[in-house]
Amino acid sequence: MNEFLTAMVGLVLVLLALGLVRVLRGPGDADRMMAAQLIGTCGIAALLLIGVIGGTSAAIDVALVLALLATFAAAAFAECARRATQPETLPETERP
Amino acid sequence: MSETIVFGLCAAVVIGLGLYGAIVDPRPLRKILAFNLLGSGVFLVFGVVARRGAAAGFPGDPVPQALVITGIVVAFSATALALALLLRYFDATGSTTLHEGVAEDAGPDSTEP
Amino acid sequence: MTIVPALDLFVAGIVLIVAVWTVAARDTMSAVVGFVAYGLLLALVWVRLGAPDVALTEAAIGSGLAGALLIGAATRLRAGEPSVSTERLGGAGRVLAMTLSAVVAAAVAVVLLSLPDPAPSLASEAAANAGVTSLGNPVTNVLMAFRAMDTMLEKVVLLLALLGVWSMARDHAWGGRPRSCRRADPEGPLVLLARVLPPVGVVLGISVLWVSADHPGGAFQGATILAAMWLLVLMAGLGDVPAAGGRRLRLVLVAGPAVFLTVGLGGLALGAAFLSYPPAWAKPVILVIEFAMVLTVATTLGLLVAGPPERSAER
Amino acid sequence: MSVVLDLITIAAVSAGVVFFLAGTVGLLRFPDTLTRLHALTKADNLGLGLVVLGLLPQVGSLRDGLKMICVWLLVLLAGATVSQLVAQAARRDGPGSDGAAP
Repeated sequence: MNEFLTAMVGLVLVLLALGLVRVLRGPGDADRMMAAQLIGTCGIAALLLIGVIGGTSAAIDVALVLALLATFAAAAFAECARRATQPETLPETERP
Repeated sequence: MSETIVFGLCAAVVIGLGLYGAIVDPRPLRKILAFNLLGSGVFLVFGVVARRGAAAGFPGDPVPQALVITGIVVAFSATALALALLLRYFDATGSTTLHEGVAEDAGPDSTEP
Repeated sequence: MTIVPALDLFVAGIVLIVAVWTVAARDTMSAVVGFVAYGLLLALVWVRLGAPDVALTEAAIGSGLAGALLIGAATRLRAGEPSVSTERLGGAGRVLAMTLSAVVAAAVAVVLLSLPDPAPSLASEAAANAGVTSLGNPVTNVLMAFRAMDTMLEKVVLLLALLGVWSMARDHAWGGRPRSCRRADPEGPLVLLARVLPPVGVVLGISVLWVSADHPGGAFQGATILAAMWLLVLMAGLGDVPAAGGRRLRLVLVAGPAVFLTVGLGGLALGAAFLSYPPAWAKPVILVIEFAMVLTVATTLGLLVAGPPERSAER
Repeated sequence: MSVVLDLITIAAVSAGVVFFLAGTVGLLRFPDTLTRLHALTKADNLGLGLVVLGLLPQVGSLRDGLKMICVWLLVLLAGATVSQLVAQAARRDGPGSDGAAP
């Protein structure tokens, strides 16, 4: 069983590397961020597989944290992109 | 124990890359990024040393591992401070370079001699 | 673990590609996205190096908070970016820098390859003394007991960094709030995320802290998760950052180090040494410190990412 | 019994990896940002879901199993909202109008 799962880790890592191509090529920031999201998901899958293979639940903990926080960077990215396209013209520098 | 060799060499290359980026790139934000890269390479060296010291049923020597955790925190706070400084500088001067000659927005082509 | 070394080699290769990209990308935002991916991959490497505690820290900081911080900075700096693309190091300087970096990298590699073979290790000593604190996680033991001084000073460093960030404020904004996060579309996905995710994140953050006595985790990792959740709420405009001048905020900020210091001085007063815990009470004392710390560290990290005050304190 | 469980694992994890493959190929081959986003979410939701489903029979403890399901739910939620956000960002900028080196 472990041999099969190890092979799957290998495959997922290969896919992760392929996803990297999109980070490198772009063209837009959104594409890059998307690819980073895919890399995160592949990383999570690899961590879960490694955790099951080695019987280490710590890897699953790491996957959990990654799942929670990979989102956070992507959300920050989208929010910054929104702000950048609508520059500081809103009368909200001094909120009531 | 081959992972110590593989990731050890990886750490060495990352350190070299970080150093190169920090020297060559003129943009402060990129210098900060490169410096973080350099730092993470050093942390990896600690990780390799910790892994080699695996004993007493632990997968690695806990002392260097704890040092790395402290190091990551300190590196993060230093990064936050550096970025705040950089953004303030940008707000004050409208320039993202520390170079006197190109502080103007147009930026004359002054290449480093 | 039964993972073939080829996979390690592959992971190391991907890490290096991303590292090269982070240095070589022309556009800063692309480099930052590369750095986020690098943080994700590094978490994988740390798991392979048998350091799940570090992997948790790296996953939380490297791809989460630091990613958000750098993305924010890159967006704001983008306006000034084109003006510097011409200003680069000349060819000779480049070659010199490359040689220097290569020499340093080679030196590190040689040192790492020629480390003494029965590697010196403090693991057995850490194991032998684990009974003193009755904590099962050796890394927590090192952080909170054997090298508690480092950990305490690390929190002080965090606080100092926050003071440094605050001191970037303009005069009129001193003691005020960071730049406002405009209210996102209340029906939008970000608000949904900011309403649904934080409860899960808070539970996870506290559990990461709670299990740290015996399993991988810790005050710092938990605090990072909490900080990220707080920032998510702020980003969606569901809350506002407290003013830097507020008394309650400042109390929270010093609470962690103050508790740590009090315990340390207590150890001194009770005879043994600074930061020595009474043996019978070591575990509860450490947990009290960690809980006090979590609130402080989460607040500090959140404020570090939020940046210096830019609005005056008056509401 | 364990043979059946192993077969379930093999089938589900393989199917999951196939979805990852589909997502990656889509990310690489599709012509514009929004269609790539569409491909990506398949990998996130179905791929990881099937991998988790396949690994469930193999985990040592109930807690680990629950944690894995949590991972999947988190990624589902994250994938759904983040892809919306990224799509908004992409539509505002227009495909390819930014990010390319100046």
